[in-house]
Amino acid sequence: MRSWLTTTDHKRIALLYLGTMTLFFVLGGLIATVIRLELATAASDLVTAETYNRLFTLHGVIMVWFFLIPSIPAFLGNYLLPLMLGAPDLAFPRLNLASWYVFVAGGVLTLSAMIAGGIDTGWTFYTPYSTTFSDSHVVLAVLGVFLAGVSSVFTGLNFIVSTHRLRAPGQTWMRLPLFVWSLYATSLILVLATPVLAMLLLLIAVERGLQIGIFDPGVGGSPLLFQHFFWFYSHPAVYIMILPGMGVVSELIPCFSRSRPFGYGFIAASSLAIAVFGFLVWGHHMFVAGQSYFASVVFSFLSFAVAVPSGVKVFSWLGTMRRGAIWLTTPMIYALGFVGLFTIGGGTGLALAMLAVDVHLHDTYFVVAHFHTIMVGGMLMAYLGGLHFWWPKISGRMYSERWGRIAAYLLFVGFLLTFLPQFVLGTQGLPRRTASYPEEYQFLQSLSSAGATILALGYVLPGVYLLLSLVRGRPAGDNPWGATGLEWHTTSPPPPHNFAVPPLVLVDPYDYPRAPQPTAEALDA
Amino acid sequence: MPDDVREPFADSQHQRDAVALGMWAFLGQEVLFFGVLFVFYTSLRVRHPELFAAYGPRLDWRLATIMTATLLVSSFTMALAVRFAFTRARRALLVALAATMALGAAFLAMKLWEYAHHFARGETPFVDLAGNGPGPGPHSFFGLYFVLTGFHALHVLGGLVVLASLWLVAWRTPAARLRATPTMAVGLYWHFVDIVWLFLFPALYLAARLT
Amino acid sequence: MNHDEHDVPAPKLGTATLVLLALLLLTATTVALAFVALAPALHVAAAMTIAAVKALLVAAFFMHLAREAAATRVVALVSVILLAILMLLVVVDITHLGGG
Amino acid sequence: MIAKPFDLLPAAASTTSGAVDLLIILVFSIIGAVSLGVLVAMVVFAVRYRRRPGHLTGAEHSSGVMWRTELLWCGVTMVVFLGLFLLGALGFGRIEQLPDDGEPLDIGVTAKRWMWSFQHPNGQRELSRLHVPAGRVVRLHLTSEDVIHSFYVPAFRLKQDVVPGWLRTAWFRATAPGTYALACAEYCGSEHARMRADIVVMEAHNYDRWLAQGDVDGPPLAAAGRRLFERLDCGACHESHLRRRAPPLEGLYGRPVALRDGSSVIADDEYLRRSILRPDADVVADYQGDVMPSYAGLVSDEELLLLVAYIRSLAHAEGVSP
Repeated sequence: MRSWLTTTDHKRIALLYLGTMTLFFVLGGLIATVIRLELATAASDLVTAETYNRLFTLHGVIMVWFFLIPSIPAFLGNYLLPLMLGAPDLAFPRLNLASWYVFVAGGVLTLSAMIAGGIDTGWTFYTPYSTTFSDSHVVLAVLGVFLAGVSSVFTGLNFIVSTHRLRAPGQTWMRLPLFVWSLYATSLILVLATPVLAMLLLLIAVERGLQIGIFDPGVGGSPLLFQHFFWFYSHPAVYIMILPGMGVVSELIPCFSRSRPFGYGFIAASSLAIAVFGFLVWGHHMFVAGQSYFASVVFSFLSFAVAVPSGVKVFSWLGTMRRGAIWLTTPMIYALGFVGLFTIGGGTGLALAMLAVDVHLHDTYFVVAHFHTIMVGGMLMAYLGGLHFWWPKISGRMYSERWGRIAAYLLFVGFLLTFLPQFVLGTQGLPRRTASYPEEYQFLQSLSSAGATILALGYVLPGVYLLLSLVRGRPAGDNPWGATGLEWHTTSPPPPHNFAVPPLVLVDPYDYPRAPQPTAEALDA
Repeated sequence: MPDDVREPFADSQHQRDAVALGMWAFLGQEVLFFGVLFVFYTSLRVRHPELFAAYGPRLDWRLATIMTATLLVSSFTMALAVRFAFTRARRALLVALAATMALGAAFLAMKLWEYAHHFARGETPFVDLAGNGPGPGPHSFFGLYFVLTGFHALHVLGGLVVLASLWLVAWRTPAARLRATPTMAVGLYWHFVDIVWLFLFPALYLAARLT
Repeated sequence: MNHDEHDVPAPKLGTATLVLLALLLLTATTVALAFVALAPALHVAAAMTIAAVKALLVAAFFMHLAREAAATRVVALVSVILLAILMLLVVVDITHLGGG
Repeated sequence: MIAKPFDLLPAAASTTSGAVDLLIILVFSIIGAVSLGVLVAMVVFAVRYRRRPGHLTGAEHSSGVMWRTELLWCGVTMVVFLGLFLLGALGFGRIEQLPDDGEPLDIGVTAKRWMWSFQHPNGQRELSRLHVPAGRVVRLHLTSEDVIHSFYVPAFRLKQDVVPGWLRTAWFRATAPGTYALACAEYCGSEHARMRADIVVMEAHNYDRWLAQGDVDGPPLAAAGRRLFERLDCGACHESHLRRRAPPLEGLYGRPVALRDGSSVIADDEYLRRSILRPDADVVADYQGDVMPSYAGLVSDEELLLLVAYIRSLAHAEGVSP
């Protein structure tokens, strides 16, 4: 046990992150099910309005900062980046362990805020409600999220330095796997956006704790200034959540189409473009908040510009599949689910970027459905796809393919039934974050709650058969999927220093025409 | 003799470059961390310029000039310390680090004296926030002043703690096995904290004259 | 490996002293300038340029940025550009409608 | 109200709703087409190019084809997005721009934690219910007394955040009589979900009759503003012809004002409010006297509404020569 808590091996730290994040995901998921049960009926009959407000706030805080942001970078990224770079470990192993401890400290603080009575400000902490009018444990939760931010900055630092300084001999930038490209773009955002959130959270604590007027309008402060700062972090933060998912899908689709990625340079460049443009569009959250007309038009234009690289990625994935040899394994089903639902999520984002349309749809269930489509439909599918794809490499064992496919299809259907009704609720004008709602929205809400139960079941399945595979799964061998990444050239699970002899990279990372045939077929359950 | 090389690096130069890149990425992040405070300053200044005209002169620009000079000299001694670390001049390193710490401590002492002075004159940032605040006033300006200089002072304090631990390690390690890279990293951090003050100084202390 | 000049990331005593004197001189100028009657915009511009020059001096010489690898310089530059973007757009919003 | 659960949009009931609905239908159909196209393409590829004995590896992509197709869909997406952006921005301009035909009906809206209170020009106050005539432009003067709320009427496709400390204006022109739901769209605390009100749109003549026999408990807005103007003795500077020591207020509202720093600004609600709270913010160009003391903290948001209403009522009085 002590060796695990003081390890500097990036693989063990990744597994520590996996365990902690899964606990937070389960907690966030349970809160979500209670919210959906409450919303199945029009009145606040399961929980009171105050409790409901605390529930949706905690669901937001836990899911955003303690699951979505760290999920792929801190688990898959920590485990795979050194392997994909042919390096024994990340640049600063001890900083990596420190990031996990800070993450756990942040989690403990946030949980203690929850136990002490929870917070009811929404994960956005809008002022002057959060600083002056809320009577919940804001300072405690704010410090918890601050520590989670610090932890993600440490991870970002590690990835940037490792990608620059620890690439294998012969591995030029254009020979990097696309997953490494997306991790690099993500860590640029992690390092450059999180400090704005960190300072903002401290300012909330200073204003609320020490009674120093900063954002309170009554004292010359400006709530809109708070919103500028919050969204300057939070929009790049949604790209922190989605870019690694795109990186995973850019690994899965070539592997299971048995062909090179279509437009490698375009996909890599679009990751960087999304990271850079992501910093310029935050104002589209404030179209109706009283932002000047001039600023709103500029932000609307830039928001459309940032959608172009995302479009390039989706079409490039389709190009990869064209005339490939498609092999519908569980990771591939999750990848295709990602592509489909990310297109819907991205499209509804465009609707919200249109100024006139946003006036009607802002702060309604349409927005709730939009970001859940991208987070649950996109990001979570990619995370599960990556989890199944690299599970043999991490555990050395194969999971049951049949159960994997059942869970994937179940999640896809459950997702559609849960969130498509919410799009219609939004256009009909139901504001978000409402504990009770008028009668006429009852039908669609109960439909959505039914879908949520399927989703909850769908998430339990992978937990079961993946853990079972640790005991009953067949040994997977070094390269069950016949993939071409450096991580498949070493044993599963890899030895402590990853490679017996540091690999030499002479060819591009997706040489599928000459890649070894997958051995997984013979192992099929 | 180069530093002893840690796990993933080929040689000490490779390791030094990596630490430099990591440190600069960390300082890039700090630029935005303090950047929020400077945007807050600009927002208050654009929306309530009369506050700066009214309460700017209350800040003692003479003391601030001395504090700026103190920090600049401490940056100078820190740069020398980094040079001595890499050339293994252990005694000179100890002296340079001690000088840097002394100047940093002097800066903090002046800062605390200034705070006490403001508190004594009732120029405090605290305000009754029961939602019906009395509108922008002295507490807004001094709120800005205390938050900006407060976060900077905390960073100076943090720097002093790290410098002290660096000094102890240098004291206990024979020149042969002394690692220079940590001194470089601490040096970068210390210079950055000085740069933040270079912008804080005109913004706050000369603000009154700038309206 | 001898300690050739290349791998010591700090200025020599001579350059360091020169840089320190320049910094102290610039501090004196910015204080003196503050008492000259100028239009407010000019005052702010002068103060900020002097502060920027001092910051560049510290970064280039004391922090050895002048001879660092390209990637390091890019990271430093990007963070300053992002801060400028945030500052610019917040100020534009405030002046247009008093919103920010 | 929503007749059937599957109606995509609530019945349009304001002049700008029609244009917004068209944009919504347009962008939804584009999203639908692209998403369907992607789903169909994936299914077709998965079946047609499925991996089977004899077809185990994918074909190579020629770089010429790759470059052309990548640049093609970059171009296509840019053009489509530019179009959507322009339509959105133009529509937004129309929503922001107050139509200038006829005299708008000015309603003071105050959002307080968990209720909406309205004030008609004649001083009539209403709580959680607002009567307005159909076919006439209603201009809303929105203030909040505590946290950020949001004035959202789905039927009018209208939403405007109400930020404490700032005076926001919004407008609508209802087309069909009826009762339309108003909801608070910005989370504002425990009763946020119940912070709703009804906008009752009536025929013009019914509205006049309702207004006449309605219990006019408060004196007309402008008259109340006048009394406050006198109580605060604003006239001492702004009005007396002999000791004129302040810019005249007659004929001021809505006209451009030249400022001392060379710029000029329209004398709208926000300008008047800012000048009362912070007189030195926009000092009038040709005015030499010392600047008026700030009234921040002395005048509540409600009273500011009354003062602004009074100055607005002076818009048509001929200016007394300074």
